[in-house]
Amino acid sequence: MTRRLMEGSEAMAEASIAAGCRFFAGYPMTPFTELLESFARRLPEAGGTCINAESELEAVGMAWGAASTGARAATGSTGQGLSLMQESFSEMTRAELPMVIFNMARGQGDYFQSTRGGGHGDYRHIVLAPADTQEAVEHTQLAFDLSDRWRNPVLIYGDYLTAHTSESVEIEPMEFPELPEKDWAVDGTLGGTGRSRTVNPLGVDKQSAGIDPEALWNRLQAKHDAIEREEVRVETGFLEDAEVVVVSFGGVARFVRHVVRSLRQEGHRVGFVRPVTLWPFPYEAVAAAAESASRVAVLEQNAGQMIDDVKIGVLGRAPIVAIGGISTDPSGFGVGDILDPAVIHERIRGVLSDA
Amino acid sequence: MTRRLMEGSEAMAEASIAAGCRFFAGYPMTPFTELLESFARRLPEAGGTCINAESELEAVGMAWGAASTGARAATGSTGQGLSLMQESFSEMTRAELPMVIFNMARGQGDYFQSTRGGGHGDYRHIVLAPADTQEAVEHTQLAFDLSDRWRNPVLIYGDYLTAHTSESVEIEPMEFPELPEKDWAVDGTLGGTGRSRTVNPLGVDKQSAGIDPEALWNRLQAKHDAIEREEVRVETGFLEDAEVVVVSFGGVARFVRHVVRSLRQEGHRVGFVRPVTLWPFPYEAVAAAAESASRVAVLEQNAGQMIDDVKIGVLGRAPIVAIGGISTDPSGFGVGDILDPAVIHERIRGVLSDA
Amino acid sequence: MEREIMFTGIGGQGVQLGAQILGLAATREDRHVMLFGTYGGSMRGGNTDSTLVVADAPISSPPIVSTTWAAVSMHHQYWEPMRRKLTAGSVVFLNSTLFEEEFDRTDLQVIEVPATELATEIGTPLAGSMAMVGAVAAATSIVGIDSLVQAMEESLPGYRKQHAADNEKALRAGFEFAETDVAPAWTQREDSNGDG
Amino acid sequence: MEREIMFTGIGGQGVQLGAQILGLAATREDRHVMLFGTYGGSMRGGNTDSTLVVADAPISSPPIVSTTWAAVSMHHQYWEPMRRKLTAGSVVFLNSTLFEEEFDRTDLQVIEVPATELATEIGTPLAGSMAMVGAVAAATSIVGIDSLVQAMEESLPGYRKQHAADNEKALRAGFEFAETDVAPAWTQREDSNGDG
Amino acid sequence: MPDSISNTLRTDVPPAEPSKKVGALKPELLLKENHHLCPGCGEPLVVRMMLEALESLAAQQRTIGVLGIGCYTAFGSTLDVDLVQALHGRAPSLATGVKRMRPEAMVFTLQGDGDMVNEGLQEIIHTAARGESVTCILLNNGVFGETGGHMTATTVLGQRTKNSLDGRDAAYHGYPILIGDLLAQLQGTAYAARGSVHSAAGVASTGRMLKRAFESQARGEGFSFVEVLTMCPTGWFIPTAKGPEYLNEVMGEVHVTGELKADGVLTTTEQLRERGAAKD
Amino acid sequence: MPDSISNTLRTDVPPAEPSKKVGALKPELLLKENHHLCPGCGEPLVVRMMLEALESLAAQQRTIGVLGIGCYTAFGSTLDVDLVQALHGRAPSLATGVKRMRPEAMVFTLQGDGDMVNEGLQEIIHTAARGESVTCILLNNGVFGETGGHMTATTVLGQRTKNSLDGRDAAYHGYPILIGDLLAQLQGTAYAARGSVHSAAGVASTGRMLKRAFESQARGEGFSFVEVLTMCPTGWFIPTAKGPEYLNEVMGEVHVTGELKADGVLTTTEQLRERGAAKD
Amino acid sequence: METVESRGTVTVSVERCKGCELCIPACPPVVLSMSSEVNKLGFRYPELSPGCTGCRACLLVCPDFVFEVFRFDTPVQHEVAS
Amino acid sequence: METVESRGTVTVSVERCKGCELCIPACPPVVLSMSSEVNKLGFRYPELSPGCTGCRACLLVCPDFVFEVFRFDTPVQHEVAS
Ligand SMILES: Cc1ncc(C[n+]2csc(CCOP(=O)(O)OP(=O)(O)O)c2C)c(N)n1
Ligand SMILES: Cc1ncc(C[n+]2csc(CCOP(=O)(O)OP(=O)(O)O)c2C)c(N)n1
Ligand code: SF4
Ligand code: SF4
Ligand code: SF4
Ligand code: SF4
Repeated sequence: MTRRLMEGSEAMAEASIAAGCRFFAGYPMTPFTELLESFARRLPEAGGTCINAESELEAVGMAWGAASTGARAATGSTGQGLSLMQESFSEMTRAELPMVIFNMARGQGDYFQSTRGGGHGDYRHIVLAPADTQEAVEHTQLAFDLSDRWRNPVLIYGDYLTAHTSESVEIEPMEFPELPEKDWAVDGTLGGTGRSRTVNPLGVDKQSAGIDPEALWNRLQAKHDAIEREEVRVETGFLEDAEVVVVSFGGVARFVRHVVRSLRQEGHRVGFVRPVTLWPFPYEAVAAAAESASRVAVLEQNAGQMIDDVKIGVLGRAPIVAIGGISTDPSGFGVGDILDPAVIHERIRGVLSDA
Repeated sequence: MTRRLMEGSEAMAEASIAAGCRFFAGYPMTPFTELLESFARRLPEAGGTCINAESELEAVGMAWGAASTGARAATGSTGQGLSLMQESFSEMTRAELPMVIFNMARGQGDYFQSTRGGGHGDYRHIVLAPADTQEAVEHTQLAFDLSDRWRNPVLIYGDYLTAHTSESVEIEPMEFPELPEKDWAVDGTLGGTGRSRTVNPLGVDKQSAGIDPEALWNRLQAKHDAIEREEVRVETGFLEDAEVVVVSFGGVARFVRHVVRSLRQEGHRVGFVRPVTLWPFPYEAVAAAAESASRVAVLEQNAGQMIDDVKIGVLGRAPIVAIGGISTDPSGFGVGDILDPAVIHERIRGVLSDA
Repeated sequence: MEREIMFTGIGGQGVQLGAQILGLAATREDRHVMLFGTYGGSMRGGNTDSTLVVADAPISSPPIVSTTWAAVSMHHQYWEPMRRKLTAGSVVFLNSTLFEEEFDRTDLQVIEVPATELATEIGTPLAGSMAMVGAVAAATSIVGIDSLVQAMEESLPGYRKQHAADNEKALRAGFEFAETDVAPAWTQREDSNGDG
Repeated sequence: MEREIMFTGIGGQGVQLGAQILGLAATREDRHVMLFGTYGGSMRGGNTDSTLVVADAPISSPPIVSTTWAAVSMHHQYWEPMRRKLTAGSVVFLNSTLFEEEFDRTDLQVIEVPATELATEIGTPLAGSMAMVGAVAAATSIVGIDSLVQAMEESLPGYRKQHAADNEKALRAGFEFAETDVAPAWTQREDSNGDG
Repeated sequence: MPDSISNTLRTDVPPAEPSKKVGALKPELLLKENHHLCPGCGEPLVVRMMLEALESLAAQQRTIGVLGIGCYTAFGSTLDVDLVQALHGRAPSLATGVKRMRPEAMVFTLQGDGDMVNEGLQEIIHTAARGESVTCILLNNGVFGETGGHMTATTVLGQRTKNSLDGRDAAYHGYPILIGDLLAQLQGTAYAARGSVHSAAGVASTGRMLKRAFESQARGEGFSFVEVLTMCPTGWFIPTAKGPEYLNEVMGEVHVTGELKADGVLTTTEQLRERGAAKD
Repeated sequence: MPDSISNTLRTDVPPAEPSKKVGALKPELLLKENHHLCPGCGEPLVVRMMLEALESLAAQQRTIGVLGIGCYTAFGSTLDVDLVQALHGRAPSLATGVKRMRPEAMVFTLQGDGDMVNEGLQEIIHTAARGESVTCILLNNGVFGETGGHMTATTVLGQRTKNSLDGRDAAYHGYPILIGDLLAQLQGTAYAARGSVHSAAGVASTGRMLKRAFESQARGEGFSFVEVLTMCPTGWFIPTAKGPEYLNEVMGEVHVTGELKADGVLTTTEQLRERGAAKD
Repeated sequence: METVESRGTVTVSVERCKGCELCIPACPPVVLSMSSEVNKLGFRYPELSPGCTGCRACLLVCPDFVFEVFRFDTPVQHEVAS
Repeated sequence: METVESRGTVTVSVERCKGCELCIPACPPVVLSMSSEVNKLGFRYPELSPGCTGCRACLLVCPDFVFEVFRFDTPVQHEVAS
């Protein structure tokens, strides 16, 4: 395959199919719509199924059913739609179902929801936040792998930019180490043998007298800890002698990277930390960067959410300044004033001059 | 009114009615069910309406509609049901609607959802976490007041214990300073005058060309900051010379308070901080307590959620130890092993001996 | 003085109602009362238990206790967790009609009440918990039988009022059966102070 | 060299399609391309704009830019935000059939194209953006007309293929109308390197 | 075409000759006539008829509307009645809460087919079954207009949408729901009708249905419902001028217009179709 | 009562006399016979008939069930077929995903009326409209059993529940939904029937309906649906022994049993009632 | 004394019976009746008198899977007090 | 020359017209036709020829609230080229 000019949405759908995704269900909502359209067009050609679900609740249910059979399945939405799916996300995680969730967000206001789980109870998704189209392609494939590997939903935090920017990309199926067999998946063949299976979020097993939450929980907690140890991903740049460290993620980080590069060219001692996984969060990388910095600036397109994680990472080592803010564009799609290199340039300059 | 033996659920419904609540809608779920039953029985007698909504989504919608007319309205649920309502909670907060939400939780695993908003976007509820039945009565009334005062949903974080413990309580309507008039509420009378009203989460006003997110957001953000300044509530005990400070909330804090008292009687230097409001979180009280302590222990009935806020409060001043854990009782209702004074006694002793 | 009485049994055996009636009766007698029940998922057939604390002063205990002064078991199923809360001298009431397990602790005061049998004799085997509560009242004097009967009548929801007569019979049958004051709850009856 | 061209207009005027065709044509000519569009809530009638970056090497710019080399305005509505991104020397293409505002900046190179009129003459007023893109190609040589026509044909979804002929006419009409190379995009045409 | 066509008359000012205005630019209850909906969209026509029905019932100062999320939501800033903006699909529940607290008000919802029959199917059915005294108005164009013309639960077989480009296929996409029929047969429903704005007569008749629905609500008879078929040339990917014809021939064949429940009489779409066929 | 009654026979062991077992303790596909459902509950009867229908179709090793949340969920640990546990109301969507990925499997859902007609009404209707090739089984006891006997969307007028203690009142609580009728009329539905377990004959006939539904699924005809009226003496607050009578006389009068759609013929509940009345 | 013929018989898993009594009216020849004793769960349970036809009605209506039903190869006669 | 009678007339808010053409076939006497010019939004708009009856059809079908309709007290006669 060679590089093609492709919209982010289309590229993510193609990457999913390359990763073996065979089921998708979704309900239109800007800027998620084009992802759904791409799946609707391409999945049947690839021998899969894409259902134009009648609502997000139904979409996530369908994907849950499909994933239960062992198929690589995905769903997604935007804002409101993701909120509606939270009940399912919570319980699906307890059921240890692999699933890829595309959050094509309007801005970055869903950080808490994505990283802490917006639903009831204790659960986490692995969250990948690509910064550009090529990375979205790689993250998509990685997501399917991680999801199967950990038997845990993986969420891709995209946004209007990720969805709608067309760039030249290359979609090659990526190689991953071998995965465990999906012996838990239902195919109907074990009925009547006494070994029939259950995909169950309640922790009820066949022949059990009821819920065994302790066993279930210990397993989930151990997995949670292992993911926190093994799956942290982070990108850093220009940190060596940085006085100011800028922390940002996703589409916004692409702007920050660009601006920091030009500030360096202007001779400013500024660097960046970009969490690639939002959960597990790169606390150590943030702590290390803060060690020698005189200020940590957090640029996120929301009212201040990731800043909590930055605080937990920095733990008082350096003052933290919020230089982001919610997206106030009238379309409501999260393409507000912040997304302007000149604005970001100015805000970082502000922190530099205070530092 | 004199003291009566009343189940927590019933007491909260009575307190709501005493506070002027005239609308409730809900869908049964343990341990929320009895609250719904109490409203269903008592509201019509008090001239109000209680609808046995056909689902939680419909319940929150009905309450939204009722609140839009200026009526004091409430809804609630448990776990799954609350998750389903997150889309509405998010947008209702943007629409600046007063609303009281009863989260009769199974355990304390909904801390993140309650304090950070489980839905999309940036929003917060004021969260009150009563520790016993009498306090539940007071918090309920306070919730209606705060909700109207700030035009913001207020969530009461209850649990199985709050719902199902019967105690002798007294329900007297509480006095609060006067509230602003609800001139934003729709009653239908201003149609055709050019001054008709809109209760709108999108930030669209009559005659406007579209969304004005900046104005909306500045208002919301200012309110958010004011609430953080003015509405922090916290209970502390035995902190003076405490080597170990135990942080816990809600029904669990009642056990901690009891156990700390008995540990003090045994001569141990232990004290407690109990956030009464979970948002705004009493960061300063936690920081102050940590200043002189050699250890901060966090006892919450979940996999570790409030501990994030404790970390943000303590900011490295003292080591933090998690001594809680999820509730592993087979009923799934959040009444697990931790809820035992002897168990808590032992866990705090463990921290004391390390300190 | 705080007296913890824990009840356990199978859902449907009337465990919650029994504890509630006892608590309400104690309230009528101006005691301080705290009552907390749990039950499993489905309506009947699962485990169910209830913790009642009755005191002559405001209660400091949380609603779940680590040790109990008395325990009432309507059935040996789900009895295990309760056993751990018994301390030397705890009073144990067993529904001897159904309780079938070995009972090897000698440091306890065990009172056997054929509660289901007593109720079956009246014609309503499901009123066993009433008979048991009657027996508890007799053996401990924690409340009087009249308060108990009144509390039972108050507790029945409208659609169950028809059971009142049989329940009263069962309460009284249990009260008659048990030996009076073999495990007194109160060292001496204090008059309720203004706090009640 | 990175050339930013921003398009703006009213939804329904073909702004997105115009930018897309130009981008696709540039891709065909082995340029590096990045394209990003936004539009308001409802399908048509709201604001819409698109940012196209075409370069002869991998692009470093993020998809939203602070300054633009060229701007294309199909209508004066929603033109305001774009105005701020113009720097001295920026090239501005105005749809003179509809653009009605005062234009007082003398530091810009303004090219007026009666795009809607050209399209109306062909009989499809809504193909104005095609005429405009044709004119941009002529004036800047950023892409050739043949790439443009091919790109247009590729871009039309199946259910709109019937518009291809009219669109081509409009592209060519615009191309004919504008003076060739008055605002050249590339100082000199470099051959695409292996990276393209 | 008569050749008088070349004699264009002035239409920029009211006539100089003595005359009576028989049709106003816009309903009184609309704050301004401008809107951003697409050329040829049928939704504004329903907004007009609805407001005129409310005016004719002198309900201006006792009306509360609840808006769904779709293209018509844009009227939120120009409808001069008290409004509550609902989330996608949730309007009937909000209307329920509003009505219970303001029983004297005329309460309506305005929703698209995506809003009502996809995302909010459950809410509309439960609200109808509950016999809630509100009037729900469906703008049925068989597509999600706002997101760009995707299939909804009312899209008819063979209809081309953005995600059924070769036409809706029963085997893959399932069958359309005749929502009016489902609602009409619920005991809580007092009035149900299906109109269409593909022609002036259709618009006028839609106006009468809306008025009857509001009258029914005023009499407290129960739930009332008016479905209106509306053009969405954008979402159908056809020239705007072809909208009415397409509406009538494609959607109208399946979602047949007429009163489905009135004065206690239930009429199924099947029966309406037979009557129509009989008339042909 | 014949006086033979005093002559109690041994029933603890199979008979010594030569005999044939004609009724097994439990279906083969049930791992154990014990369960915690209440005395007199009707739900286990449907579980039995469903499993026996699957056995009779030799579908043991190609069946995937999706369970809703209600009292019957307890069978999740004893049904010996592959299972997916859904959340309350969501089973039909899960079943859709399962079936699309395992088209060769016999896919069913088991749901209560609270699950299907309250929380999940939208899902079941969309699944039926889509003509999804799954069999959905409704255990309709007119109450939320598991939470303690509250009114659902199928509770009949006058029925006493925990939150309609004086009986369901149309003016305050609205009307029951005849879910079978709604589903039967959707084009995607191939088979729909309503049975009852209030008597041995009812149980047997329910078994036949379940078998026909599965057969229809096996033939790929579309969506199939069996509603079964079941006793919930606990939620109805009546003595267990009165369950069947109450079921028949209170619920059965409204939710009339019979086939609602079979072999392309649609029969409304109204028609079933008339037929029943005619027979009387 | 008189003779009653049983064409079938049943087994009853007494200890699992929850005493719902559904089987009693379901039995067409009315040969089931509730015990006066209770089982270990505290419930009365059905007892069988002669005259069973092996019709399976009890099995069909028993929610607790208590019955097995047998049909005799040749009917069995019981002598009963009249 | 011939005479055409108008019983009514309309005003057209040309600048708000979006050129959808719905009014053209809706007009029973067919006295509306699309302009050859475009308005400031770039759309053609309806023009009126003699013969309007004041029936309101155009107003009813116009989604952009472009028309007002008047009925003359006495019909107006226009001379038109035949
Ligand atoms: C929960 C949720 N999902 C999706 C959307 C995105 N959305 C906005 S409008 C719309 C379609 C509306 O279609 P319809 O109701 O038919 O109205 P129309 O636009 O055709 O008038 C959708 C899917 C949303 N706002 N909320
Ligand atoms: C979203 C959600 N809301 C509420 C509940 C609580 N809940 C569990 S079972 C149940 C009632 C089930 O009733 P039904 O479906 O009729 O089945 P039954 O118990 O009568 O068999 C409810 C409301 C839940 N589990 N999830
Ligand atoms: S997309 Fe369709 S429904 Fe929306 S405004 Fe345009 S024509 Fe109307
Ligand atoms: S098999 Fe028939 S006859 Fe025999 S006991 Fe059972 S119901 Fe009665
Ligand atoms: S039907 Fe079954 S559970 Fe009920 S009494 Fe008879 S044997 Fe016992
Ligand atoms: S009022 Fe009637 S006759 Fe006159 S222009 Fe309009 S549609 Fe034509």
